[in-house]
Amino acid sequence: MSKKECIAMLLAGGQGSRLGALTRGIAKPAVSFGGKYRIIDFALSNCSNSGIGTVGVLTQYKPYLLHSYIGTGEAWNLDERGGGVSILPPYATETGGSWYEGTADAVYQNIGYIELNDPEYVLILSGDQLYRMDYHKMLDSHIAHDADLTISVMPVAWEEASRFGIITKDEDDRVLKFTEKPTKPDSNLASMGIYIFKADLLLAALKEDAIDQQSEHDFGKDIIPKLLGDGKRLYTYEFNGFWRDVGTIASFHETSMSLLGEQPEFDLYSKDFPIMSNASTRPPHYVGPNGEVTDCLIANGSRVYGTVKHSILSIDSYVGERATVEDSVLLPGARVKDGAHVVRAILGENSVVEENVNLGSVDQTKDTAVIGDDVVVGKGEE
Amino acid sequence: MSKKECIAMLLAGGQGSRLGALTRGIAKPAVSFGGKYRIIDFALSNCSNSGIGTVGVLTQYKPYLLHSYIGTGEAWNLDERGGGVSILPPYATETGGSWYEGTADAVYQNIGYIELNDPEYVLILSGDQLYRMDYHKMLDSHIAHDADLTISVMPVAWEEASRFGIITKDEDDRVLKFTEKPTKPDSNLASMGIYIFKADLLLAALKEDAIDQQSEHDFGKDIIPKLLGDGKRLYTYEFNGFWRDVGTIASFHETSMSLLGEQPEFDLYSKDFPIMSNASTRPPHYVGPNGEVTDCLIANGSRVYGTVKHSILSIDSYVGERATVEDSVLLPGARVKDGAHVVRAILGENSVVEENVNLGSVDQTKDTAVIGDDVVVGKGEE
Amino acid sequence: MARAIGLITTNYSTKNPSALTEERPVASLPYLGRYRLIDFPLSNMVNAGIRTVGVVMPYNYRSLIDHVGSGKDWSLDRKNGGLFVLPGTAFGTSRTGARFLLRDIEHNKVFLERDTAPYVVCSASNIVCNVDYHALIDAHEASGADITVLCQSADGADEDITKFDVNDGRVCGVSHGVGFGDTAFLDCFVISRDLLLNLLEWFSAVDYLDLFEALQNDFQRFDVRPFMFEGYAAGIFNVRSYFRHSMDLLNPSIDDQLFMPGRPVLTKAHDNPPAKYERGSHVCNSLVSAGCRIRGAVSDSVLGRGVIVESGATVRNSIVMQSCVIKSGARVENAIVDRNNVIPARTELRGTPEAVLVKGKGEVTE
Amino acid sequence: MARAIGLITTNYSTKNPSALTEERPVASLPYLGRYRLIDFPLSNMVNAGIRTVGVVMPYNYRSLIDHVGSGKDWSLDRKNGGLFVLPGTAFGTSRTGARFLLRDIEHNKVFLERDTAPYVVCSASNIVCNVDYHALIDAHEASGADITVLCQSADGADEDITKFDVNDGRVCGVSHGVGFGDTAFLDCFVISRDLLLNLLEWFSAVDYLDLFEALQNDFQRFDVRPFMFEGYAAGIFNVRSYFRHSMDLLNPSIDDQLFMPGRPVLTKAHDNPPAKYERGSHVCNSLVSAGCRIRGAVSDSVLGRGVIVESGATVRNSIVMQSCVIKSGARVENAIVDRNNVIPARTELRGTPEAVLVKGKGEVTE
Repeated sequence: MSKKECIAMLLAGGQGSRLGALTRGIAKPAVSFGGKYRIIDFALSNCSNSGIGTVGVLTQYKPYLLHSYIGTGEAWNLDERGGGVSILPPYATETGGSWYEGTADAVYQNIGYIELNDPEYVLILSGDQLYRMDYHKMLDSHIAHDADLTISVMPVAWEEASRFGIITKDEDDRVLKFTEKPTKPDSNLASMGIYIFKADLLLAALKEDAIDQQSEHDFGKDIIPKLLGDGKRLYTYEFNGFWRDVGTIASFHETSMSLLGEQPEFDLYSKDFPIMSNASTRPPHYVGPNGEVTDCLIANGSRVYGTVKHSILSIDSYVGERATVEDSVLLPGARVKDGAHVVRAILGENSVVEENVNLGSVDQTKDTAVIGDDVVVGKGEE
Repeated sequence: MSKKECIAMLLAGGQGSRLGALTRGIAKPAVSFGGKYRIIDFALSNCSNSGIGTVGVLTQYKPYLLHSYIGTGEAWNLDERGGGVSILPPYATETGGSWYEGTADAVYQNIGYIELNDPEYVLILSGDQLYRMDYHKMLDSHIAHDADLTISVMPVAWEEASRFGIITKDEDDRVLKFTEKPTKPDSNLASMGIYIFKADLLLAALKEDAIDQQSEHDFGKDIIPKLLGDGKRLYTYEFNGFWRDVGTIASFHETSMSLLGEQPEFDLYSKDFPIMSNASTRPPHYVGPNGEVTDCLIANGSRVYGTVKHSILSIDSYVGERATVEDSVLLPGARVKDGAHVVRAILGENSVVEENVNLGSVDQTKDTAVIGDDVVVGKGEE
Repeated sequence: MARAIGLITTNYSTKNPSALTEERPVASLPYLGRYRLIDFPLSNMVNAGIRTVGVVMPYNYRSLIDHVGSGKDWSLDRKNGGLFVLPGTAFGTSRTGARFLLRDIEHNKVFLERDTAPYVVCSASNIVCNVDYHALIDAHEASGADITVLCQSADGADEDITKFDVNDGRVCGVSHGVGFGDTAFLDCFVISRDLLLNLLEWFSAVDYLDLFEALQNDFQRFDVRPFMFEGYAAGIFNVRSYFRHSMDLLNPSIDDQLFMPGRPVLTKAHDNPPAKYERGSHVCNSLVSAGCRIRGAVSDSVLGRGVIVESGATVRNSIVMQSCVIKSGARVENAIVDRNNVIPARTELRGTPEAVLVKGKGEVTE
Repeated sequence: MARAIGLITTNYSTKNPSALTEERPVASLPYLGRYRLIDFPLSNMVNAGIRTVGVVMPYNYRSLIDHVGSGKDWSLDRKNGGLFVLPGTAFGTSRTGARFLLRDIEHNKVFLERDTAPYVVCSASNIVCNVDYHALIDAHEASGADITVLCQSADGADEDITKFDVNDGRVCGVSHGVGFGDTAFLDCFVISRDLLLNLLEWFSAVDYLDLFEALQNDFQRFDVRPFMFEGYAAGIFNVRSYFRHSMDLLNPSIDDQLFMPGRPVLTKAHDNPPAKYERGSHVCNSLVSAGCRIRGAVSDSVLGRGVIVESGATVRNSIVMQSCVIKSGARVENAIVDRNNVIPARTELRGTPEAVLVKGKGEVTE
């Protein structure tokens, strides 16, 4: 792929309000995941592994941590001269500034960036999904179909279909119909929100959409139906691997747990397609003389003196003597002190569970317990 | 200086509308200057040369070029782990986003960045001034006075004084009076818009100012008078070197010309305090067999076949056979074709003066001619 | 602007070579799962704000340059300053004791001449410690000494450590080998850049000597003072001390002296996922690096990056380096297993606590 | 992912050494004011999207590693891949002709083994050209050849250039020295990584040979094809060719073949201000680098970074390298002046167009 054949626009502006306490201080793509990663690592690693060296990251909500985490992009090998990662926040022009109003509007406002790079194709991505995809293969399919727009799709359970944008296609994979959240789906192919556009077509569509008073400026709600109605060549690219949107506490917990076990659906250890991250430099973790660890992921800098089962301990976690942690996720710096018991919980960054506190419940009908970043849970506050 | 003793907040949001055609597509701090520099190079080099390794750059207006130019900050040796240059655009929070309204408001909105770095002192700078200053010396003076705020000042001609914020001080350099643009100045010490604050005092002052409905949220108009009124310890630091705000076409032209000559006021060649820049990689410039060059600065990649006098040719400039350029500034990529004559003009980036065209006038009463970026001046359009 | 530049020496051979140091200088010996010995002096310098560091290269510089690379991981890939690779002299490889060979420094004099910082902090690379060089330089400035040497009160006998005789706060003699309570040299000192350049000139006739050997008879003339360091310091001179000082770190209170928030030990970054413990694993009193996958039993051991311990395999009181695979049912005990080894199923690799077994590097298979 | 990795060789000596190559390998010879010869193969690789480049180091690697440093200026300071410094063998320094010494490549086999890219682009570093390696690799892929060698039709006799005998599009012989119209080797070729590794094994008994010497009798067995390059290429083998090919660049149409928008020649960045012409300067038909300050007369010359030509001084038909000062009234003509020389006032340094005078490096004074 030549350097500017295809650039990516990565939508990372979301607040992720359904993640509650985990996104109080940071944007959703910056939330810690899988012990040493942050959610945006997956999309950035996909870009890097797919040979897409120019990535615009559209940010808007509380961006400090995200900006400093992305830095130069070097952690993902995306620090090329004349390319690499560019942070694209809202900005002002002679006529004032405006905030991103929808996914399409965010890209529209950065048409200047696309024009500057002058690519043939533009890949639109979301920064808050977990999956491993070779976008280059999707691009090959896009080119082979001479498509105007290729939408990445995956089959979902029929009962789930009404939660997604659903696509009906013909046998040549051409899109016949696109319906956002249909009540009676006639297909179970769901759009993953990953698009490849011909660049000139995208620019034209965005400009047209921008002056449309009726539009909500959203790719799914506005741009795609419009292009379909105009008879453009829309094709699907079917993906069959692991894919998750960790948009809620429940899905965050469930997806975290799916990394565990003998044959996890998502293999962090694949060498061909590594997930890269901007990890801090911390020493190997230590398991103490009475430590007991089974079915876990444990990141550097952690110390385990108690018992940890079926859990994820992120960087610099601490589990004290006689403490137990089960079915839980400790985000970076979380501390479970001596004798405390934590089950089915997510502990935010640098949060503390004080000695002998019991937190969470094994009762699956109850919500997963969530402790926000920097929160200290003392006796009586469980 | 320990790493986070002092951080800098560099105000680079200005549109610079008085620079007209030169800032149509880019922010004022990104305007090319001195052959191979951009205006912001001077402030960034000062930070680097003063040992201030953490610099927040507050941007707002058309930031692409500025962002990509600043990049990782490596060009100014400001790409430290845990420090370096951070671009600080406006951003959104749970309650929505807002644009920077004044200099103080811009810093106020980035209190989070200051708190994150937790410095003892904060240096406030402007990204559109040309000077060479060791901020560390100013900081030493600030500490020696145990000042709450130190304002850098310089003596100006009395007849100019009413254009500036004017300070009256006592013999210990303590500020007695501060007046924005006084009609009858009682001092000729002008504020240069360079401040060092005690960090906690700054944060308190900004928070107080933010809720003040009467305030314009400007350091000069609001913050300084308020602190002075409150009896805080405000001191001056006197600077006596070269200092220019290139805010208008006339001052841009005049300041450019002041780099020329045997003993220019501003010496680009000082090795102790180098002006660094993110220069593109271009070969040495070429002077042709009939070229004639005198009293000029010429940057890499240029080609000169004609006659150039008392002018600045930026990167990749071109002056054709029999063409003449005098008292002019060619910004990067500007081309003066065969037989054209250019005098007292500023040619924007990649602009073209077609063959045999005459541009500009030696008449000092007329305005300096300005050609915008990418503009082509043909016969009959002069 | 900067107060000091750094100079790290690596161009000397070990007195007691082993399979571990056959193909690599001591400076690039893997340590504690993810580090190399040079990380410690390099991080100490960077943490003290030193941004110009020269590394005198050994003859077999491949592993060292592979590790330090561009200097990026230490923020030393800078436009000005940064990491300078300084060729060592061929002579260095034949000297075992000389950690600051004059000839090596003389050969790279231009590195010293080009800079303008007043001081040079020099360090060898086989003593592991996390030291605040700011305090060392402050002490040097305050005392007005010519040279300030980083020292520690010896906690036992060690024939490989340099001993300083100290009288009234000044060094008056130097010799090899320390006993309990002696002033042990941590192979690190600070000196003014000008004086170092002058010394190179004065001692040019004896440039085959170590700087402190050359100074031997000049302690009247030069004011050399010790700066006593109280924290953890571990000299790595042979397999025995390597093993012992690796195992030291199974004590978290010693870890805390090497790894602290304000002064991180920086090393080359890798993309290893967190360590994975499968059902049935049993791990205790061990340090485990990223990328490990453990189904077996591990105790009193240090595992490097990406080590795989299959089910039924046992690792006890051992150091297993990067990318080794301990196959099902295999047993590793009282051993040091260098990188890339595969220990076949149901085999044993056992030394004794007194005589640790060393298995040299395996073949790269990835 | 990446199609090719790069391998640059620098570990060979020049047949006709001069003051210019006394202390530096040809690869780090300054060229055209701001470049070093290695910039050209390095930039060609980077411009073709190659992000993993190994450089086989010469014995005297100081100037080379000073220049390439972290690889940052070529975007090669990468987390994965990037610039690899590969130690050359001591043997290489004694060979003059062998640009692709098997022993040097064999010695660094692990560099080739670790990667997964299908192809390797190999280049020496004394031929200046700006080539699209994409096209070279495309041609290699399309033809199915075992090795594709970058060649040019010779525009004159040159005893230092390798000549290929070509029959029906295939190389059938190799020898030293070309005449007008011969197929001249530009010391650059592409080969599959696997085949190169196999060749190293097959030729292990003759690893003191150059790859193409070793292939001499095997052109039936291996399909070696030339890829003809039409642009400007300049082989730098001695003072004469160095001077001539520097002066070539005073022709802007040749400049345009070396310096083009899409394929920049990347080099180490420096903070030199623009060149300054004072009143009274007279400069024609010359290339002038950043940081120069000119009061005197310069014609038909190339000036390196930061050269000062004082008033009344004259530089004619000469190459003056970085940081030289031509004092008032001095005269430099038909000469090559290496870095850091000060030519005293009212002195002359004159060669003839046929016998250019070479003045070796001066002392660093800054």
